[in-house]
Amino acid sequence: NSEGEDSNSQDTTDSESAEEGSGGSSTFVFGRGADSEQLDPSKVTDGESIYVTNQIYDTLVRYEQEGTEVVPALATEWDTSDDGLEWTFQLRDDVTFHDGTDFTAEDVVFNFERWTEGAEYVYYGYMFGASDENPSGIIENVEATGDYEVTFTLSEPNAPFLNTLAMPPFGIASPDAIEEHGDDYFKNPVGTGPFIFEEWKQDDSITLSKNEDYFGETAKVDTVIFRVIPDNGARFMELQSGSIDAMNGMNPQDIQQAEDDEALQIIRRPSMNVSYMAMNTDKEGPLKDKKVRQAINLAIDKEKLLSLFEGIGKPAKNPMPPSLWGYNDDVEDYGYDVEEAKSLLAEAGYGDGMSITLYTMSNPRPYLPQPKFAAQAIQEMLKEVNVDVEIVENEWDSHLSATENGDHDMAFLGWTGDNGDPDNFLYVLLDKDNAKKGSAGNIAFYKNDELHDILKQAQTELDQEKRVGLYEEAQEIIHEDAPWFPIAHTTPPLAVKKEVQNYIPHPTGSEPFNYLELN
Amino acid sequence: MADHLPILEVEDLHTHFFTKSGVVKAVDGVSFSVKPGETLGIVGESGSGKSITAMSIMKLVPSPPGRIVSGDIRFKGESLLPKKEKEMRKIRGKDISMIFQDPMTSLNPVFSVEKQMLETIMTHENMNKQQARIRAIELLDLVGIPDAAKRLKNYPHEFSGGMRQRVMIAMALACNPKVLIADEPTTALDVTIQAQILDLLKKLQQELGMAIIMITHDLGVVAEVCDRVMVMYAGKPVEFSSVKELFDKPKHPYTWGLLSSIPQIHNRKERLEAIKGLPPDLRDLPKGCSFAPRCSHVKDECLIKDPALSEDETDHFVRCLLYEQEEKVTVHE
Amino acid sequence: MLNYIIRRLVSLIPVIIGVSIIAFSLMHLVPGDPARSILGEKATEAQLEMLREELNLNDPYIVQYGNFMGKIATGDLGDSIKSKESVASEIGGRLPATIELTLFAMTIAVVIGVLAGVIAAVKQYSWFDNLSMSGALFGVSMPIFWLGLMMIWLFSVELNWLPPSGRLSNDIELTKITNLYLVDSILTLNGTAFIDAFRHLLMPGLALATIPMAIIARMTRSSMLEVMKQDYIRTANAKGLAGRLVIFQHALKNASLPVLTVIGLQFGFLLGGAVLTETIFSWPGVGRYVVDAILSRDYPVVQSTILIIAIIFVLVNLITDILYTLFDPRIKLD
Amino acid sequence: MSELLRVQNLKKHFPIYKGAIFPKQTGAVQAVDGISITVNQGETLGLVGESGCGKSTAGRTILKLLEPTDGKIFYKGQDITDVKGEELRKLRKEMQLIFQDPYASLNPRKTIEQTVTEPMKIFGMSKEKRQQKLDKLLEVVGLDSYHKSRYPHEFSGGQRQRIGIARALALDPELIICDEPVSALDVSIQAQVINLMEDLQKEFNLTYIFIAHDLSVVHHISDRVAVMYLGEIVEIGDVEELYGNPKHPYTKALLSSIPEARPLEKRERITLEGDLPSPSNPPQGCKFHTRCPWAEDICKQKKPVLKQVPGAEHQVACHLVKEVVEDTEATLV
Amino acid sequence: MAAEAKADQMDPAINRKKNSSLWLDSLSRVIKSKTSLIGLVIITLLIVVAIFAPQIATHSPTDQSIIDRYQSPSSEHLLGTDELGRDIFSRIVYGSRITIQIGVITVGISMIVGVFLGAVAGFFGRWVDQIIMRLIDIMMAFPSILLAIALVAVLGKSLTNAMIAVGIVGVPHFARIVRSTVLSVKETEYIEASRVIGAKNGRILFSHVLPNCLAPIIVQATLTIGTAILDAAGLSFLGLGAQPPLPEWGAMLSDGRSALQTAPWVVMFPGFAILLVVLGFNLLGDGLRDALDPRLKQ
Ligand SMILES: Nc1ncnc2c1ncn2[C@@H]1O[C@H](COP(=O)(O)OP(=O)(O)OP(=O)(O)O)[C@@H](O)[C@H]1O
Ligand SMILES: Nc1ncnc2c1ncn2[C@@H]1O[C@H](COP(=O)(O)OP(=O)(O)OP(=O)(O)O)[C@@H](O)[C@H]1O
Ligand SMILES: [Mg+2]
Ligand SMILES: [Mg+2]
Repeated sequence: NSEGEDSNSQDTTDSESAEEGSGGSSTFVFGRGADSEQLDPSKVTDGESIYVTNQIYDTLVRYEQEGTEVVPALATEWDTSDDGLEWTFQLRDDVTFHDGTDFTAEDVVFNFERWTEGAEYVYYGYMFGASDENPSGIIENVEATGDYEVTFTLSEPNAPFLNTLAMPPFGIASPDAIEEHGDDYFKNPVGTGPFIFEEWKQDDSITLSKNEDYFGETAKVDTVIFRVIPDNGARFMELQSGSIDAMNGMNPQDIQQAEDDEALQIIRRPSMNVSYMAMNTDKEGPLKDKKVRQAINLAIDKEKLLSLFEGIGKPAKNPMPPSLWGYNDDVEDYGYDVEEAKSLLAEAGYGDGMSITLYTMSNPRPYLPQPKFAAQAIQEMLKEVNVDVEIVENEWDSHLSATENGDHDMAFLGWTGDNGDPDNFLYVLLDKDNAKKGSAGNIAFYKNDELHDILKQAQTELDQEKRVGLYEEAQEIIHEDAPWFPIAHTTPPLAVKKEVQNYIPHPTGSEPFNYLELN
Repeated sequence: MADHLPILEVEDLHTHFFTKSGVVKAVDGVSFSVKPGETLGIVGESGSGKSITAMSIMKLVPSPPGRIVSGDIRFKGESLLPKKEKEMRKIRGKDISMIFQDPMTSLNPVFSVEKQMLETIMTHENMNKQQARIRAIELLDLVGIPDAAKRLKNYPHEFSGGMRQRVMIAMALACNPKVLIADEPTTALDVTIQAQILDLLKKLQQELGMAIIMITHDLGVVAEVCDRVMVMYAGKPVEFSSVKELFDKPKHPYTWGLLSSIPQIHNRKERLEAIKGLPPDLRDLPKGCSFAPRCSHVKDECLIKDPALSEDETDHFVRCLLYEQEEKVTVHE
Repeated sequence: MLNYIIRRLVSLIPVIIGVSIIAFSLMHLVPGDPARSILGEKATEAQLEMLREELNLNDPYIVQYGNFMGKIATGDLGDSIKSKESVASEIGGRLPATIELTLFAMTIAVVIGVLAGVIAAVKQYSWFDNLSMSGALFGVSMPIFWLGLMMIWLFSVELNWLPPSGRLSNDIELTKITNLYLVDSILTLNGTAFIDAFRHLLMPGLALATIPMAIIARMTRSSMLEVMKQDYIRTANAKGLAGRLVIFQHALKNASLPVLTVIGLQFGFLLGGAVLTETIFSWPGVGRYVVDAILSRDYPVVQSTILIIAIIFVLVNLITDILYTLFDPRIKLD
Repeated sequence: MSELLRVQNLKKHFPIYKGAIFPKQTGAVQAVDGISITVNQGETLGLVGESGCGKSTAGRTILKLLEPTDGKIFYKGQDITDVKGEELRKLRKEMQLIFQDPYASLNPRKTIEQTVTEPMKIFGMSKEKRQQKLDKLLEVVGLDSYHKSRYPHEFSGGQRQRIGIARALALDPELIICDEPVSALDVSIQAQVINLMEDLQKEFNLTYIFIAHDLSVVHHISDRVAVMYLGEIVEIGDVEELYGNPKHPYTKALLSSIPEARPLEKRERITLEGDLPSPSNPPQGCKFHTRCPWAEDICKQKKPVLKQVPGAEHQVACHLVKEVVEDTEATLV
Repeated sequence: MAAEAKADQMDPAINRKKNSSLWLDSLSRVIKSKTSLIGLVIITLLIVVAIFAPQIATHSPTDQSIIDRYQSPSSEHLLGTDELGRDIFSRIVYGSRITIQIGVITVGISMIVGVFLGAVAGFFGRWVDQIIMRLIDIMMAFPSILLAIALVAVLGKSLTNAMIAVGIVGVPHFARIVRSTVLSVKETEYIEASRVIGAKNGRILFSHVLPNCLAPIIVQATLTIGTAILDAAGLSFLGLGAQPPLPEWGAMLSDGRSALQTAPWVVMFPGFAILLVVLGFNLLGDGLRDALDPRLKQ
């Protein structure tokens, strides 16, 4: 059934593009390490899926091109009540979905209601606090208050609400297409975005074509192909040989080579992430002791460690990136001091040494390009202070389950901001609310009531100034308690052919391709 | 006999194997000839060089490590040794054919009898497939395989041992060879089947008139089918005479030994007179006469001097010092 | 014959049931939570529990196995936990790539292996024999993942002759019929695509072929030497058949019997070796897919894929057995 | 002479199975199909017949290496058909077996000493005694005692057969079943072994069942001879009586088929047509009727039983005995 | 009679070889063959390197110098340095210990289990044989490396588990070889002979059958060490085997992979070491096969 359709569409696209190929049409091939999981953004959490859906869907509002300021998209303007509980959006009236149907307020309602239907709409649940008992979370009601007007009613004020709506998972999909394709919708995405979905070859490539009728900036390239080349080195070779135009996920050691290459340029994604080594404060063992955690912070030569990043990372001292408002630059990092570390350990009673585990993921992450090497480097450095580290390497999924479950003593992880709000870092990663075994975002299992109060207060506070103060204070507390060894804020490099112009990387990790041009 | 010229002559043939552990003198000075219509027997114990002699005639000695070192082999007066492999292939199977000891393994198990017969015929005769098939059926009839046309389609494993040997013979006769070398053709068969095959060979020779070289270790077989016989020991002929002569007046002590060590039904002995010891290692032959260490008439001289092949007036040759001395003695008298 | 094949197929049933039990239980012994891997880092415990219910992951194993087999019996391989796609269609999409790679490798291995083996045997102790058999020894000792990397380094990095990954360049258009690109390009008379697909296939194919090729060459040689000693070869020579006929018909047909068995077994090696080769050459096939699935505990995918790979392997061996009977008339079929 | 062994209507059938998963018995190879013999103390009973007629199976079944399908075995008057375990092991002391293949019958990884002393060890003989006995045995079979630390591959076939004999003698048995002990040996060596076996028989008062397909050897060594055909005994009698006055057509054919080393004696040969039928599907009636030149209707229907030939130690199983005897007496010597 | 028999001593073959046992004889044949001698030399070298690793290595195998990462071969670092600035030569030298460990343990597992199963199946036959052989069939239905991967996934990633997995995967090969050898040995006349002299099952199995299966077992073991090292390295390459900082060759290769363009030596040398060692075992295995039993062909 759907198989047949697929192969039909393959045939036509192939022959079509063959003709175009000779007629001078432009194709932009983006190489990446893994395939998308699904093309329904509301159901996925992986960056590779978002990368593609970002081209196909629009959200009500979106981030500006280079930062996380919110600008109009499907909604032209918006309004909020004084108590912050009611939000009204005016929508564009000139938008059609890729399947030809018109976009109206009812469609927005349809999408939001759909996202409350089950656990698989992960981001909705996560951002709006939905659960089994309360499937719609803090959004009490969504209503079409006009053909092109939609009103949200919240159960409590939510400072990041607007920013959240700009997140790609909340892209508006065509209700007709969702009904038509049913369970197969995720591989037949229909949105309003600058590119139209054409074809998906699992684990190989996804092809999109330009949406001529796009309401915003029409794309400059006719076709975009996302190609999967799992090995970083191989992907880079493909780029060098010219069969792809751009790639992410470089091996750090290839950066120099790319910079030396006449035909290539390195573009660095602005940093909105953090990588860290969490120390399990909840597990019986040395790491329960603050002194030990501080000692470990002191015993690792961060500068040396970062040389593994080949210049794509800056050392981190706080759990949130400096590009975000609320960053506390006054915090002074621990610095590298083996002697001090030793004496702290001795004070804590571990002068004779101790053994702990370090859990690491096997795959590179944007904020931690070669986790295995970093783990080994730390292992070696901690040997200096008599700390014996056993490295436990796991595939990404297993790493997540293991660390959320608190199996580890220490574990690598990182976070890329979703919406440009400090809450998205501090509360998610270090609040005691998120330190539940089995589903922890706070894998240090760090529980500090004082911090909790501050973060809770910041969530409902609508005054920006006050929020800044609260978050700065929070960072100081965290620094002192040292539940983490913060590693780096990276600027993940993209290697792009010189003839690609106007490739502007977005801090959230993916960007629409309608601005870029090929010479 | 119509033709007195020998069809095949072997002269002072030496075939050696150059192995890592030494030179095996498998055939070491063999001479004989056969005439058309005649059956020559070659007898000897296992390892005495009978098969290698035959393989040398076909120039099929496995090489390396084997090589014909010296001597001459002449077919119809023409030496085979200088012939190229290609020319030899024309002779093999056409002028000189061969059948082997073990009919169970001598036919290719994965091809039908038809294919194996036809390829032989078509290699040597200018026949198309149809003609060749007719010839093959004719041959199978000749060797007494009933329902030949049908059996042609069968594979070797569908035949019994005796039948397979008949197929082998049919194949060997396909191109009317002048010489047929039969290397222990009945050793692997039961007595009743052996009798069938020996009768068949005799009958065929009478009908077709080729020369047969019959290799065997069974003196009984020699007595049944051969005209003349050569006894080999350790690569050398030790006695060579007509069959009648050999059984009546065996000369060489080895031949005596052979004859008296087989139990015979018509003449039940209380005790067999065994030849003591074992055949020698061909890589390391004893000095003097090779048989000397096992000989019951050994003299000191035998351990030093290797006797030459002597001849008496009745075409009876023997390689033994006993006779060289006898002659000397007679000369003296 | 048909009877024989049916009988052999029936006798495979217990094996396949055993394989399915192993495939099923292996995955359930793996520590970790499949629900987590579906919902990802941002899911809540409640969401996870809901999903577990949905996927029947809380049922007893026996019930889960029953469901699994019941579905398989109706041809339904289930849906991938991770991608939600039906496993059948995912495997269907990747299988041609693996089949093309393994068939290509097997062809290289058989053609070169058999040829080298025959020549080496016929010219025993010649320079060719020595060279090819030393080569074969290196071949059987080869870590193919290393060989693959070295090939990439040499032919892609240093010399820039061959593409380091993928099946086809982006700018090459090819109408897919069988999804075996070489075949498709021939069917559509697409020369550029053929060359491009061939260039992509060459390195992974060679890397994968190395070990089977070496094994086949060694096997062919020793089997030929064995056969050349046989009486029937002596007979064939004594009949005056042409030398090439003796070698390529009489000897090779007999020698090919054990080689055939080895080829069947090597197919299993190829399917396994594809795991490494596909990883190194970014080949979008089943091998990489199943490893990824194992590592992310995508139960339905692993169970079905392993089952399918095992069945393919068992069937290939069945086919070699059947070929064997065709080659060797001595084997009675009933 | 006293009776040592009596076998009554002994049968051994090997079932044939079909089906890969649920094997079903579809038939049986009737290797031994009801033989009855008695063997007296100190005598040699020869057992002859063509390949596959069940000689070895009979020998092994008597030794209880194979479970008899039917029939009874009495040893020294005691029914041993169903003895098992320890009792059977004790019995082994008395009955031994010598094998055909001197190469396969010795464990290549054991020295001669180990091989020969193993049976003594099993039956708990002290080390000292074992050594003494070993030396004695080696001397008896004609091997030097310095051979004892060597391995089988360092010996020739004849020597290996001697080792096998030494092992058989180690437990001072009374009955030895010799399964073609000389068939694999060269003529000259064969005689040595036959002589040795005869000497040993005298020295230790042994009883032999001597299995062979070589009629001359059986003739030489046996006191009485039984002729087997397709699992049955067709004729049995005193050796001279049976060879001199064979009654059964099969025996006659066998005897006339032996090629004898007497070139001048031209004999009339009874040639049998065809091959041995398959023991899994033997002919009805007299099993020999398919090959018998004199077969009549009755032979196809009724199975003949062994009947006494008057005036001699001689039994034969043939419907036509009288007529046949008259017919061929003139032609057979 | 005695005189007649004693003439056998004339057999020259006997007089030439004095106190040679079958095993010594085989050994001398192994040494005489050039190829297996090379194999023996390689393996001896491996063992020597493993024993004297601290003396041979120029650096510590784990000491890092991140600043000196990816240095090309030089007199200071004979084979260059890796991603963390460790000396590749020294890591390879210490890695030989792990390689030996892998070879011995995996083959030990395969051999003990396989020989036991094969011997029991072959010797007792009937339903025991049926059950064991069906199990073996089932195991053989999986491509071995795939089964090994799945097993490691169950057991958890570690060198030990990788060795166990590879060991288990090798079981069927031993079981089959041993079973078929037992079957053929069981049918030989010397086994029948030991029945005739009253030997019991246990004695027959341990004293006659198994010693005669030893040759194929030894050959198989030698050859399997080669494949086991390859498979274990393959698992480590996929990240399923040895964990850092163990200098296991497959893992080294895997870690070096990301720098294939800039620092090919990181991949090149460990792989070459694997090739060489596996080659050594294969050479020796071939030689042993020829020496122990020329008829034994796989
Ligand atoms: N390929 C070979 N390499 C080395 N020696 C060989 C080879 N073939 C044969 N010989 C030796 O040549 C000698 C003669 O062998 P041949 O086959 O002619 O003996 P035979 O008389 O035919 O014996 P049999 O009766 O056993 O067939 C033997 O000692 C044998 O060992
Ligand atoms: N274990 C067995 N299973 C099935 N059939 C068998 C078995 N052993 C022997 N036979 C069959 O029984 C028949 C008699 O065999 P046996 O070995 O007793 O014959 P034989 O007279 O000793 O022959 P030979 O002279 O060849 O040694 C043969 O057809 C043989 O195939
Ligand atoms: Mg011969
Ligand atoms: Mg027998």
